[in-house]
Amino acid sequence: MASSIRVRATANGDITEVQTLIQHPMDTGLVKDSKGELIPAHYIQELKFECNGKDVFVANWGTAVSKDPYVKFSFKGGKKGDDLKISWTDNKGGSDTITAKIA
Amino acid sequence: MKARSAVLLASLSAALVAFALTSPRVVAADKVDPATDAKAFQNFFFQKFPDVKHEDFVNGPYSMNADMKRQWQEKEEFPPYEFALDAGKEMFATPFKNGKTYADCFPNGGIGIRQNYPYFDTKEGKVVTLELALNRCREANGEAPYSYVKDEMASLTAYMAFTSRGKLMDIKIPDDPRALEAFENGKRYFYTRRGQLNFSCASCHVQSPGERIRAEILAPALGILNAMPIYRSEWSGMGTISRRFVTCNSQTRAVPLEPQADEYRDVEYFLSYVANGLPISGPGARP
Amino acid sequence: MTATTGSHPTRRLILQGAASVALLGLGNLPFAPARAAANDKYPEEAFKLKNEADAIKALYGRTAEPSEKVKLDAPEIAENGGVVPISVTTTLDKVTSISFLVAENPNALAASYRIPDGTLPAIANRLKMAKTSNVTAIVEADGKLYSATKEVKVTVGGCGG
Amino acid sequence: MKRSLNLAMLFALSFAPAARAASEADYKAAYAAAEAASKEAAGMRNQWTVTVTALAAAKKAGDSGDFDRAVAASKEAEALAKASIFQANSEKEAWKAMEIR
Repeated sequence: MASSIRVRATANGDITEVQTLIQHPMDTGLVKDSKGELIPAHYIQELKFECNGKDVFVANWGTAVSKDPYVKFSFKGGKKGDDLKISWTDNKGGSDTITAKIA
Repeated sequence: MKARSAVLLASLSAALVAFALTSPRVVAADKVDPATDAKAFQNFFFQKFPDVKHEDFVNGPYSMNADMKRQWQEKEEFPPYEFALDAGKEMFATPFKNGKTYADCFPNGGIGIRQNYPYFDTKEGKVVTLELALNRCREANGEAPYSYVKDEMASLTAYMAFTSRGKLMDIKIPDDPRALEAFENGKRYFYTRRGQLNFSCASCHVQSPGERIRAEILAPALGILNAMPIYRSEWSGMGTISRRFVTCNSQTRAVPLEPQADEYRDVEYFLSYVANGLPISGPGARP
Repeated sequence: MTATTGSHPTRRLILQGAASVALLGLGNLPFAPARAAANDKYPEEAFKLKNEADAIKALYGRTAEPSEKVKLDAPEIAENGGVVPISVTTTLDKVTSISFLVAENPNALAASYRIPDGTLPAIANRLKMAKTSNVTAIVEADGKLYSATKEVKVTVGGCGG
Repeated sequence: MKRSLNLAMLFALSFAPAARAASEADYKAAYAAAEAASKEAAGMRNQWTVTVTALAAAKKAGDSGDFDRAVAASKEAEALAKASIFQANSEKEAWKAMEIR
């Protein structure tokens, strides 16, 4: 199965811009399905970005983050070809991780 | 009860006749002339929205409202249909059990051809849409057809649309009376009021594009299918042309026809033909 | 989740102790710097709180003051409550944390980000909004809290079924 | 918009309050009439969703023996079906008025 994480990391000069889109339902636990039962909460709680062995960004998410969540940020200290490790864990213990190259 | 409704119907039809007489264009030229219709259709929108660039019409509501356009451009940086696109690309390349793939069913291997769909099949004497052709390809290769309103069909059409992005819509109407009839039938469907709300497609997409229907901005009818299939935030999922037609019907409280019914195929033929010359921008993201 | 609490029982107890002290409203006591930066553990409590002010207090232990230096970008009318593009940038320096709150949501705190040094204080994300509400961005810079707020209108679309 | 006002007036006027308690026979007759009209509307491929729900409500009420409500719902379904038939017929020509030329 292709990874649930799509990432675009582009470095220009010392600043690397990172965009990520993650395939995840991000269910709030407040929505009913067609049969009228509550769909249990199922959402990513923590999303971590590491580059050159250092955390460059940590996201703590609640149930108000959109389905197939997206986040964009930039950081200094990365350069073309560096590895960017991205990993997330959700409230059901699910997780995924990939390592992308900075373009 | 009987007498009262008879009187009522009589008064109503009288009002209707009066209305028909007063409307200026009561005499309809019976000869079907798609080229003139398309020119008139496009000019209507170009004049109604002079400062909207012609190719922008394919961006639907975002061509009508700056605040919405900004939200759209932010989404387009990393669009929500990205997953459907990747899935579609993978499915397109995955061979059927008999070893063939979709590429064997389509001209040019199915790449960059979306702008020629739907086309009129002179053998069958009917309009064939991209979604129909995909399912026929599956059935011809011993595979079960996909639902017209679910994700698999949306992913496939998303990928095929993506390979045609920027190409201009190029729908042909052969010199065949049945093709002209299909075009006319599509046009009739487009302008016919239906459902308890008594709306036609034109009530919203011709009379009031750019205006709001509750939170949503109405898209202009010109180029409205160029961005298909679309990821709709409202559905938080992909929508094929079939799904859009079916949901639009039920919103006006009309019972939808079965997906890929003749009327739907014809109205898609009409809407695509009058958008000839405008770029394909699918897959699209919409509210 | 459970694995981490198992291995650091003492740390968890301290946190619970600190949290309960905060909730007792002894806010005016200068808090130990340990609470200054949003710690690296998932702020479970803050995400459970309904009210915005409580969530900010639970997360940072103090209140924020509005500042021109925090630029919050959010639509006037959300095209759809499920996908509202919201972003923030700031000219403040030594930023250590940024959070987004939607006052009228069932739980006010939507997202909270830790900004290690070297990371620019600018974030774009897409949030869900239950209904028309004030959206607030909180920036923690050099131990102090700054905020910016904007109202975003949200309604249902379509012409009804 | 004037046209849809006429239509709304038509279907609003056609509710007939049942005077005495309806019997099963009344329900059967009313339901049959409603069903026929609904089939005709469907045959013209111009059925309304509200007709279908009213018909279902009539059947449910009828099955549970509440014939008053069943007859009222059948009447409503019939009126809605008739309105959709009228709409389909009038639109055969009326659509041209809105056509862009």
